[in-house]
Amino acid sequence: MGMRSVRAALLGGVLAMAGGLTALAQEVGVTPDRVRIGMFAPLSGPSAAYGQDVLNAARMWFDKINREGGIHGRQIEAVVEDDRCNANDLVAAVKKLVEQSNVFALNGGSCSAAVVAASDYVVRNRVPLVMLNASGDGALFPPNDYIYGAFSISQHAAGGSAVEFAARHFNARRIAYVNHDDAYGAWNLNAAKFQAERRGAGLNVQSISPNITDVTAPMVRLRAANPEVLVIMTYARPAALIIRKAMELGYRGPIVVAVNATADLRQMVANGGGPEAFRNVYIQEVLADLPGSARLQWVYDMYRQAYPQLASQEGRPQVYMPYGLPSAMSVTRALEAAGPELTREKFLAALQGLDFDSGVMAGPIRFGPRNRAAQQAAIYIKYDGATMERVPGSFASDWRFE
Amino acid sequence: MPPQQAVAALPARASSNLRLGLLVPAVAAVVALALLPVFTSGYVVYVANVLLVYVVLSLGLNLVIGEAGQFSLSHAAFYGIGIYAAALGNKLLGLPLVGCLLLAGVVAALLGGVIGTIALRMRDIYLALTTFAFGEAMQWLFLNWEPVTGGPNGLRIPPSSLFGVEILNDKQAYPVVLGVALLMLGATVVISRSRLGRAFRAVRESDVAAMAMGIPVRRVKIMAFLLSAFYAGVAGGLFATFSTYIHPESLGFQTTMTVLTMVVVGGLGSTGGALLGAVVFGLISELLRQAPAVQEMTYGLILILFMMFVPRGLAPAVSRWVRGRGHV
Amino acid sequence: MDSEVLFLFLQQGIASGIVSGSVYALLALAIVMIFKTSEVPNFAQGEVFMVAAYAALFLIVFYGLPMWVVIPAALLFTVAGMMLFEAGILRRVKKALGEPVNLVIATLGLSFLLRGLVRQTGLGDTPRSFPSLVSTDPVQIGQAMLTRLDLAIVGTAVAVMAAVFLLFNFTRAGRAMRALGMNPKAAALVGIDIRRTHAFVWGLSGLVSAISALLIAPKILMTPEMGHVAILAFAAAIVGGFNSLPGAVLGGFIIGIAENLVGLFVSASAIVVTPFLAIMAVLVLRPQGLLGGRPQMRKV
Amino acid sequence: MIEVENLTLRFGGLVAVNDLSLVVRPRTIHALIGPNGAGKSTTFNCISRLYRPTSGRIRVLGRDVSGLRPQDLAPLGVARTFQNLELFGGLSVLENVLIGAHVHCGGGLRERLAARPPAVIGHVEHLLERVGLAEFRHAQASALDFGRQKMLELARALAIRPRILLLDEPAAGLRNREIGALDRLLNELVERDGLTVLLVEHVMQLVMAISHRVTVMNFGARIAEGTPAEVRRDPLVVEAYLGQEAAHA
Repeated sequence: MGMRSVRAALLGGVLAMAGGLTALAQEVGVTPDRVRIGMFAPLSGPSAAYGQDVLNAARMWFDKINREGGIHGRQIEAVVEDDRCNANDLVAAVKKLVEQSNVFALNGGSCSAAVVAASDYVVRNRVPLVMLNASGDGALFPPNDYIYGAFSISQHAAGGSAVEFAARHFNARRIAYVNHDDAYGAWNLNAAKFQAERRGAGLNVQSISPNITDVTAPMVRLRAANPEVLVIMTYARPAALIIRKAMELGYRGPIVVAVNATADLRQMVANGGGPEAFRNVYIQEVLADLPGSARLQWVYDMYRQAYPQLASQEGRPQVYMPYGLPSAMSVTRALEAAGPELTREKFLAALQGLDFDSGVMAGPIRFGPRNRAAQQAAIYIKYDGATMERVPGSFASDWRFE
Repeated sequence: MPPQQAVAALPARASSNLRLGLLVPAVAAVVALALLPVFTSGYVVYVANVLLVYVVLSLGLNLVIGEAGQFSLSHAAFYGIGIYAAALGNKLLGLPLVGCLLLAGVVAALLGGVIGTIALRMRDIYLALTTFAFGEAMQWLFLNWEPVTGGPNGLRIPPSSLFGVEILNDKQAYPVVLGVALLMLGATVVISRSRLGRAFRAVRESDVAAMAMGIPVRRVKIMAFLLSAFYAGVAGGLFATFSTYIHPESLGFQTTMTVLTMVVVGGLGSTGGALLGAVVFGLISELLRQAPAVQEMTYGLILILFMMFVPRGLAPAVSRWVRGRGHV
Repeated sequence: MDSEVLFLFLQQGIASGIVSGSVYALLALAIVMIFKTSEVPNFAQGEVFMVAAYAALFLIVFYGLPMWVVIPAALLFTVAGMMLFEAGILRRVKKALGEPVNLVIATLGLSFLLRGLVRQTGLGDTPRSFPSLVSTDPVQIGQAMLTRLDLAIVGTAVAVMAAVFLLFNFTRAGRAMRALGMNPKAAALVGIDIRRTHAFVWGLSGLVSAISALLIAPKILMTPEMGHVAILAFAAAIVGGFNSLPGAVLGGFIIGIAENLVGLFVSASAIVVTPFLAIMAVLVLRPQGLLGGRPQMRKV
Repeated sequence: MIEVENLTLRFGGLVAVNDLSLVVRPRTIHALIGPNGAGKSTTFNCISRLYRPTSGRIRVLGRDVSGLRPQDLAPLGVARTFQNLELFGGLSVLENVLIGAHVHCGGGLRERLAARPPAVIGHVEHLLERVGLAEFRHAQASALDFGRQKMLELARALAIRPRILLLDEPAAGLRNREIGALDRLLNELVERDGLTVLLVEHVMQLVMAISHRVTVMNFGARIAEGTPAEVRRDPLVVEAYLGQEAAHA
């Protein structure tokens, strides 16, 4: 009897407090000489390779800006949390950053499905979120006022672009398409179907589990359909298995490997059955130029300078490292554009108007009133296991959120 | 035949004196918990909400494994069913919060009853592996039944409402989560002391003797399974009150294992243990986020060391300590 | 689907199923021999399998040792590790309380520990391939396409199975293991050294897991999560009957073939759920598994 | 009270019980004796429905038991103990006996939820007094010594408020003093409380002292039946036991 009234009173009190707090919640995390940015990425566990160095890259950009005097006299203060790449932990990290560390904006997220879990919360609390390297389609479409991302490429754009390349460059009418039965797969297939229909090509799809160990069955089925081009949208391990199985089954047509699998090319060749299997392989690339080219050298130099100890280790920097830069650049540019009287609203408005060349990615970083995905296009490189040869032009997906 | 032992009258239950001694701190703890949102950040309240969900999950798993001795490994599946039932009840039927919670519990319990009826023909390892397989199959279903669960895209959970008020953040959800968790805790204590609780333990200790006492062993086992599924379902419903999104990824064996670890670290077969395990282990896991590099190894080491040196879990150790202090 | 394609799919499915099935069978064998003697379902078996492969890779990458050194070293390392775990940790856990749940949790702890350790080496960041001793040139059998490596996998696996069968049936150590499985008290009475036999079984199980790891690593690629395969081995063990060694082998082949046929005739995304459906079907229709003995009525 | 007609049970090729017939009269103590492996415990387990007979009929309290499950016997008023003890070892002494009273505390919701159900707690406490375990009520059952564990099992069976008590070797492993107490208790149960007891026993001292009737089995079949005195003189019985002792020697 008493319990109920106590609970009702408590509920009322909490509601009143929440109401009172929002009135005060202006320019959170901003002081005359500091702006606090909350960063999060997988720093441990199986997905750490997607996050650690991406976050490091973003931080080294912030450090550079700080050394140059900050933005409008403010130093950027980064607060870092591990999101473990899973939804519950990511939400915990985000809430900690927002409600305990009182950050001005969030700059984080390497795992799409997990980032989506935090999206409603971010929107409800009106906190700007600039993703790191997550494609994050689920949080970008439909567009909302607070979340920006896809600095590498969105999965929709990746799938659509790969099919566009297959249909336009090879004139293919029968395209075999292998993706995963997870969120990534659902997103890229969505745009791939759209693109195939637009080009009048048939798409033969096999959706496999990311844990698959034996790809014989799906590959035999695809082989039976006699495709002209094979598009692989899977992660690195299944992609290598598929390339190898394609060779075993005597498929000699072109193979297009999406950016999801191209983290470690040398390892991919070793895993996929050696140069023999790579006679006719094209890889999707979202960086400005061929990996290791002079044009991108400054990125790696900067990393080596910022993290000399880390850089001396085997496997560093991790492959996705450069993707952290355009994301951090967007944050600093928007802070700059928002002017000295910094508010979240101004920051968001500035983000919406961004259009710049990062010097890192294939295309410009460009948002707009209805667009929250930074990058739409990809380039393609013929790779035989040793040398790379760029296919002229870039290939964009036509799918747009309706 | 063992030699005559001087029976140290090992009290199997706390004396009433001790119970009174525990009552005061317990009330104090509840009051402190109730006031939590007033003096902490939303993040802490979120962590508390998650911990309370784990408490309900642990209480449920302890009923079937600890009390009734049936090794079930499909807890995450029932938890998932609870989340989806509550979310869909809210989204499609527009049910209020209480309705969603009940729906979550009842749907999970019904399915638990059906699965229990089939799986409980097996015992021990076979039961464990059947329920494990069921859990994996359910996760696959969550991932592939797109029209209902959203499949790999996950499912957005709309804000639930209580007495016409929308619950939009953790602090608003907290009183509900805490209230329901305490209710479930109370129910667990009552069940554990009741005739049914005694029947659970009888089945655990010796099913042959239980039968001879007139206990319908099979029905009691199914009941334990069903109740445990109900708890998991309610826990899922609670999760849905303060979360905005659910993805099948978080409903796999890993989650079952986390809950099992909580129950075992706390002390299998004891309600207090389930409570303690969920809180302690949940906190450790959240704190370990600060030390990413060695997380997995630390987690593994904790499990192994516990099994080697504190095999009965924390609850008996703590109650020994409390009793020891009482004598001083 | 016309009959020609159907026939081709059927041949390919069975042939490929036998290849992956033979590896599942080996790993299932490793699980069942431990369960038969210690009554512990070893949930770390997959990680033991993974560590064996990484141990070999470690020696190759960091020390550049030749295969004829690497393989025995990796096998030995795994065997020693398993024996150490049994004698140093599990025995203690058993003495501390000995509830089956506790033993299971201890093996789970081991699985986390091992995965964390491998990640510390830095080899786990990207999928790695393990050098194959046999070429992957294609071989056609009927209409089914396999590789030389596939044939080598099946051949070696069958040889190991035969060796285990001989060991269990015709040697003193094998008889000791069987006796331990049937009745530990009686085994002790007739003078079997229980501790040594337990350690021996765990070591042997480690050996069989390591062999299966080195066999299949070139084929499935290595990640710290490759221990997932153990789930299929568990499925195989259940389907075959959890206390039957021949059952484990039969179950392995059934799961391997079923996976491939489902992938070919139903859908690729249904492959992962196949083993679990198989488990549930078998347990509903024949709870003790295909070759499992009836569970004995306890004497009261 | 118990009528066994032409009971046969085969395990595979082994005939455990062969065409056994037996009648236990009300308010008597009926002993079932015989050498090891004679089929006594098996007969017992057939009566309490743990085993399904291959053929034959068993009637308990005038009722054919063939359609019953093991848990249906307690509500009828049939209680049993076990040869090798089947206590709820991890639970307290009190809880063991309370579980024995399971069928009597299913009344209302309050009764079902109570930790100490009012309808039975008095009887349970009384039973603990009667078998001398009152002071150990909070001890863990498995921590008791063997004799007390046996007494606890008896108390747990009595909590069913049985009309028929099936005792599987109640005196095995007990010391003389304890056997004396058991002897008195069983007599009291029959004389004062009107119970019927069927017991399987090896301890001849107890069997001869308290039984009204004795059935002797060997190789699954009945070889003799009568009063203790009659049975003791039966040459077949002597041979069976002597033969066994010779084998043991």
